[in-house]
Amino acid sequence: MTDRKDNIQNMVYSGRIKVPYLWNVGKTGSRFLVAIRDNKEIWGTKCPGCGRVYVPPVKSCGDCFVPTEEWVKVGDTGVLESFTVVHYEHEMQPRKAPLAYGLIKLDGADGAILHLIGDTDFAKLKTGMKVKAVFAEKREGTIADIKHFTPA
Amino acid sequence: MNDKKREDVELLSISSGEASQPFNWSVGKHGSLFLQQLRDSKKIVGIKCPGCQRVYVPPRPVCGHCFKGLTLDDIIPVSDEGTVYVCTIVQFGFVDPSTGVQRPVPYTWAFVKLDGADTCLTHFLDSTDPEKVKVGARVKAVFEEKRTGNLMDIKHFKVL
Amino acid sequence: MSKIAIVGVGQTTCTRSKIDTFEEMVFEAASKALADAGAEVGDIDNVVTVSNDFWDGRTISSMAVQEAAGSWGKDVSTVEGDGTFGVLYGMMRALSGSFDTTLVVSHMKGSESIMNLITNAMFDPIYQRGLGIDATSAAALQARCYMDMSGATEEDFARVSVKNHGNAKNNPYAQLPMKISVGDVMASRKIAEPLKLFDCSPIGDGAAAVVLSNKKGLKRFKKDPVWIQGVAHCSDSFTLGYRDLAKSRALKEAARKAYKMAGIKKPLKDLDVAELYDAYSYMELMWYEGLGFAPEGKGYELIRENVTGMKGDLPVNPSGGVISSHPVFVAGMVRLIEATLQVRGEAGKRQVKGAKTALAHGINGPCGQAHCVYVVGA
Amino acid sequence: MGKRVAIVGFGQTYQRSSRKDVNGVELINEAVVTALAEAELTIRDIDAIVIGNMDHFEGINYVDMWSAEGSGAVMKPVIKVCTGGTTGTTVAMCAYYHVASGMFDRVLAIGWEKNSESDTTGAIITAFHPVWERPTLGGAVAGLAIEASKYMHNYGATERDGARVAVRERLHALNNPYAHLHQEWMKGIPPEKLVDLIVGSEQNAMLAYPLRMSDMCPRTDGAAAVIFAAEGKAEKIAPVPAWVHATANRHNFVYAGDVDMDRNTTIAEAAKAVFKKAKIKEPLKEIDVCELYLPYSYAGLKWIEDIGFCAYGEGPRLLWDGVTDMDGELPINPSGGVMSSNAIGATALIRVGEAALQVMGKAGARQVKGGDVNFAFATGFGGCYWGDIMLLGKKKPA
Repeated sequence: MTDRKDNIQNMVYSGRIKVPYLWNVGKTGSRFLVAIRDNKEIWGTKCPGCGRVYVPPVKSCGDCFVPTEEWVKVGDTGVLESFTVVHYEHEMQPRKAPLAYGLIKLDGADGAILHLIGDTDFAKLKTGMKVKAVFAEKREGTIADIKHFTPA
Repeated sequence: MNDKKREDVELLSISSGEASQPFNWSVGKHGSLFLQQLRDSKKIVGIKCPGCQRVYVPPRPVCGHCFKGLTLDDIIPVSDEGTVYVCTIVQFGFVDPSTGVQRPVPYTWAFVKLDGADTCLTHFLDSTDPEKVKVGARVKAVFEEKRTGNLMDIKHFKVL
Repeated sequence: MSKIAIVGVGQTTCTRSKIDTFEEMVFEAASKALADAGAEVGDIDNVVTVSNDFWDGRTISSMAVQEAAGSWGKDVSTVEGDGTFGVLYGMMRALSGSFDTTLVVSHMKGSESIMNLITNAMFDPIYQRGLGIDATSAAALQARCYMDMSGATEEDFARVSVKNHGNAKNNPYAQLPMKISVGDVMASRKIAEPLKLFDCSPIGDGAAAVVLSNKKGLKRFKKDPVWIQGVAHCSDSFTLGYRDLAKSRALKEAARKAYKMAGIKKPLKDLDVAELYDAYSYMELMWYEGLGFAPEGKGYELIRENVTGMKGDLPVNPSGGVISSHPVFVAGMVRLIEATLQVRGEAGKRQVKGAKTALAHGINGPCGQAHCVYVVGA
Repeated sequence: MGKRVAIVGFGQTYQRSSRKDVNGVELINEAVVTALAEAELTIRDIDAIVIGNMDHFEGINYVDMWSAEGSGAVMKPVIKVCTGGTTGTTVAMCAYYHVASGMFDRVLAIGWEKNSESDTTGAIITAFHPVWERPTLGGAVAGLAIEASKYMHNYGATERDGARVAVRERLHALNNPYAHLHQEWMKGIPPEKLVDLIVGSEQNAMLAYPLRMSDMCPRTDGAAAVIFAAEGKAEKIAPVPAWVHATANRHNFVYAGDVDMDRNTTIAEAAKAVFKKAKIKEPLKEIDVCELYLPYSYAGLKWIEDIGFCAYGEGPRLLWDGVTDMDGELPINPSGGVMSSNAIGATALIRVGEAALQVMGKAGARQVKGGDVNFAFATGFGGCYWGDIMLLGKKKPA
């Protein structure tokens, strides 16, 4: 078989994994998403231990390990704690590059929420600047019901 | 949000939609030689471990029993006829993870021990007749007319 | 606690795209590690493999490599995390009394998948994934948090890239040896601001293996042992906005425990060389601080003053680091292998003269959520 | 060298077909909080965490990182171990070695799965080789059906024999509030009659000959957590700790077509290793109860032969003689087993946890032998016909 062996070309098998998923949001997260969808309101949960307000809400505090049952309404404005302008494109991205992500600490929350930044000149973005949530016209109970955040 | 509304909150879920992960798996030289033999000359090859003498189909680069690397020189032809070691008729529907859609059923899935091999090739049989597809049945490979260098260049194994 | 020795190490070259299958890469690395130890597979009592289902495109990714890892008829397990975590588990098994020797292997073929899609799946499917975030865009957010906290500049990040790519020229296994300038890095293509092309590691293909032994097993091997004097791992919280991205408290904790075990008091003085997981240039500066090489917010001083250069007080990543070759999940194990070679005096052109005590570091999760720190010595 | 290790706590969620009310992290937290409460510990008492699942079942990569806030891993050492169906026992073994190594005193092992969130068969197929196996494989059902047909061919076992195993599992599940399947209608009907009803039932669809719906495990959402502790600590936490006497596994096969379908060689080899370590000569006599990972009915006939509870081909006799029923000499799966609940990443860990409950005398309505359990034997199954075993006992190991 030597002849065959010498001109053996390595083959590449192109395939994919496509398993359909339907992730349960759970009761806590559903309340959060429903409030955005139905009332354009952003709610978080407050930890009875450390007192931190979590947005998106958590059912229990990862640091104190106690249930967080108290609901707190937070603002739809906040401070841009960090941001990046992404220049590459991949199919999982919801919009064309360049696109910007930000970590936004909403007024009344103790940590930041990750989201897109839009409707602005990315060159003008600065950490510490005030930003405001822009809600999507058509809201379907996903994190995309907040279209993005934009300088306030 | 009043308390009542909180209690009977609608439970949402998030869909992965059309998301999938594409891969380009390297078949490796051993496997490539097997697939090229199928495609170019409708022949099936295995690989014989010089240590334990086992003949593996499909050929692979390592013999696990001997922890020995196998070279392309160890590749030998095996027959396109063999015996059904085990088989079953799949009758329930499920999503094929390679396509994301339901795979057609029923179909017969069999471990075929080709003459000259010590391990089995897993493949389809041509029949779903419980009287014909059973342990010990003799089968022969049926090759596709148009072959692309894929395991499915063997259309199925025909029960003799 | 009694000690575990590294008695054999093996690594494949790291390249962008290998023909070899997972099996072939693992067999190469495992065979090299056994040969390095002067041992046969029969001298191995149990095996730990390291891989990841998403990266390999295979659920139970370890199934592909059992035979190549020499695990036939042996007790075996699989860690899905950086190779440093795999070695840690292999070490536990050799300490348990059930086994005297462990072979740990890890493999990665980043070239077969799309890194951004795979790492997007590392984020929460309800609140984060749909936004299209991935390892690089998340890292960029962290880089900016770190700059704000420390005053480090993009030029400082560039200096790390210049140093490590330069060091890689002395490492035959490295994927991307380059002689570049700070200007080259600054001028390289914008990826995710503030990160540019040369701030990011090249995802590649590679495999590595390590042979571990307790005192009882040592007589089976010809190689002089390199002892694991200290090791510890720790994870921070997951949610980016609720983790202090600018400071790695998890690394501080892991380092504290590892140093305590190893009796390291002043890391900058007591250590002779360090191999860190710099998946992105800025990370190396953050890890300096987490590992106590520099005070919080002052990591950039070490790179500006060339303290971590080959001729500095504490050379960091003589191998070129992860920014020069990044087979994910393998990269941390390679850090440990490089640290071992340094202590043995077998690091060739990248050898730090007279290195006796070396540190190796691995990370796991987005923005270095979890860390594993090793101190090894002869 | 090496510390003695015992299980001191076990917590599980109620195993259900779908838990829409919680996401994965919250489900994991439920099990962890339950286990801690059971052992009267807080998360601060835990030195390290081990977690596992099957990545493509929930489409969650890096589960150890993603779940940190729910698992209790924040600012703690955490490791992810995954080996498919055996993940649960793999997690348990990893936690065991954490403690046995002397590096950690109290370690939390977590397994979980939300099968309701995807197509389980589709996800299982991705465990096999993309070029050689995925195009034709019919998931676990087909992969097990071939073994069943081979066993029937070799030993003349019948569909009634298989059904007898299913009947035992479902009857036992009625005693377990955590079990997913509760087939109340079976209550009070003798096993022989139930077998007739099941084998003759029109609704009992054929999935892949010889396996019908009744021969398979369900798809389940659930999580479980087990706490391992070192000698010296364990006795203080639990009045009756379940000591780990031996554990072993074999994950030999890489290619499905290589698997020996005549005998389950991996579980047989692992059993030999475990019995040797624990000096067990007559398994049927010396072992008091089993929690076996039996994903489908015929495994309950064949694998008990491979483990060494009886000679080849004698499995059916053990079943029909009632030896493996609650009041038999060797009760198997008092919990109802995998055929009554299968949250895959949690399943094998639940076997270990249930075995521990039997030793600790805390199994409630499913407790066997009035709590007089010296040895409990738990197994895991998965991958390419891989086998895992953990043997627990009431006495401290020598």
